[in-house]
Amino acid sequence: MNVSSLAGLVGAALVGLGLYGLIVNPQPLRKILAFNLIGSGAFLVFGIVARRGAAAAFPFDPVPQAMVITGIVVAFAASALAVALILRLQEETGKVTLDPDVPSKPPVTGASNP
Amino acid sequence: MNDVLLVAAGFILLTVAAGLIRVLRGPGDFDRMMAVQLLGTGGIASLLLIASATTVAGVEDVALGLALLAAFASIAFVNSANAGDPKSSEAEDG
Amino acid sequence: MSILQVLDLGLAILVLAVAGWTIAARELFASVVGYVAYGLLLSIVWIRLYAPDVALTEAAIGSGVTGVLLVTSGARLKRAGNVEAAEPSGPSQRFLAAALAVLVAAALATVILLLPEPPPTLAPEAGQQLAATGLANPVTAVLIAYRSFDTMLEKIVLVLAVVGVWSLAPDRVWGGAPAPLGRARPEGPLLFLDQALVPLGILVGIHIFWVGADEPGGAFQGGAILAAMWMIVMISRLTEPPRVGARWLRLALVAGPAVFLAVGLAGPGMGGSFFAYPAGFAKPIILFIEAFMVLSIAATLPMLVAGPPRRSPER
Amino acid sequence: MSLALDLFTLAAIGAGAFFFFAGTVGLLRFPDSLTRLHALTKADNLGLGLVVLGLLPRSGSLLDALRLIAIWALVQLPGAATAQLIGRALSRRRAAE
Repeated sequence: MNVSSLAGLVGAALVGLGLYGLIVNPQPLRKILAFNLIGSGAFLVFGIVARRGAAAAFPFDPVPQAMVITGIVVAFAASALAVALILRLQEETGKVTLDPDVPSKPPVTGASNP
Repeated sequence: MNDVLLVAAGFILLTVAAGLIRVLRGPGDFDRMMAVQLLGTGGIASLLLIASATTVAGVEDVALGLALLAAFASIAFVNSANAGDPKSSEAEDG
Repeated sequence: MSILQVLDLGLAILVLAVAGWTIAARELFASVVGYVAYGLLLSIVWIRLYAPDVALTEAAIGSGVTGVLLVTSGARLKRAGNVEAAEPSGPSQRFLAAALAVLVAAALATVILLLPEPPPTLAPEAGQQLAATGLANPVTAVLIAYRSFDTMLEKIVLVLAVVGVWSLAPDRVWGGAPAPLGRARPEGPLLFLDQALVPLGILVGIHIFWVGADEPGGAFQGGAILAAMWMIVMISRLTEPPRVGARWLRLALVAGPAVFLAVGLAGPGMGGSFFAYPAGFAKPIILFIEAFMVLSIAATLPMLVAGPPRRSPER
Repeated sequence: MSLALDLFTLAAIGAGAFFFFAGTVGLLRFPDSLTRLHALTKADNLGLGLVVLGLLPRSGSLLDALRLIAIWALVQLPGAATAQLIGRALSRRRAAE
């Protein structure tokens, strides 16, 4: 087995691990972390496509690599937005889940709108 | 010669990764951080060794960036790690 | 089996083991520590795939800044205290989730093993025009020249993310500053780092942006390093996150995409079509765009980590 | 000449790998956080330093060699500072107990 299919299989396994964590873990920040694992698994798959596309004196195909670079930045932006939403939800309701069975509490801090 | 460098890289990576057992066992946040700091330094060392053996261009700059970012992560961790000291865990203003 | 293959296999097992730990750990902090270690290992994997540009981006943004975002917000959540989360999943739900995960991973693995042979590639096309851009790093050429429209839209996504985060602020603190990143009391060693490490780090960030034209590096990586340096200074409380209403901050945030778009719109006049760079001047124009992108990234990432404004602007 | 340089590279990298090994053993076996910190700082400093020293003869130009040394120096600054911060926090906790 060569390095690119090995890395691709690692990417596939990472997507699986992340998906499991995303579904099972109740803490929202941990869900974001799991989501980032899925992301990096997908990026690795892109990485092997880039490596396999080595041609014309380049040891890699630069197009998928450039897409991974933009992808990493966008994934971070999405994580930051999700974190901000969680903190705001917690501020408003005192809980960090959308599960209706968990009773919501009055705001803990005074920072919310009247 | 290149094979020797790769063996050294693998050995260093394996040892510092064994140190990650501290991340599993803790007990404190600081013990976990130390293991990651060791992994960061060892990772930079093995990166340099692998790059020297397989001739990937420009890896020194990657190592330079890694050194800075590993530092950044440790500083942020010390900042939010739980030292069990009530005075330094800051009261946030809302 | 050669030594390199053993090394690759060991690296793969390590990456998976650390990834498993970030999912399995009980506490958030332990899990995030694992995630940063995972990012470091993944950078080595990227070097093995001959992708040093990606290795640097992954280390900088994928693992470093994301890890800091998560520990910082974890500390904020904890401080607010008494957080109710949903119940942990029961055994049957866990089993179903595991089955689904295995199914998805297996499908993906099959696709990877059945990838077409010979592999499709755009590398020759990218290489052909490389001389016309005056760059030697093909990844930078793809980002700023061939797929420039994508990269510009991606910068706009970053601005939209900042707008989204800021819009979560209550009305009465609009225009104020986000909560500080550090503890109340500055500590000596942190001040030492501000004086010794941060100036060096700024130099390294600019260096990585500058060599990005010809070697691994570029605007994203250099900007992320500058962002990390700014955050170190904020953590040591030598400076505070700026008011979100500050004019200089808003200019810095939009400078990258605005300059990029302006150059693109000037394309029909200079080179013949939208986003065409005039022959002979491509490299200076690309570096000009990238310089503003570095500025925007260095301003955007810390503001995303700092979160929405929390202090009223009068204070 | 090149044989001597190769031997030097081998010796330095071997010594560096030994320090990483020793640091890891210390991190895993020492009884409390402060002694573990002691083990970590030695491995951090000498391990990477010796590996860099061993790679110096293999670097193509003076600039590359300087860059290697800069990497080592750049790791030392935050290494020293975080060790200080961790040590202080640990001793504060010890005093509080």
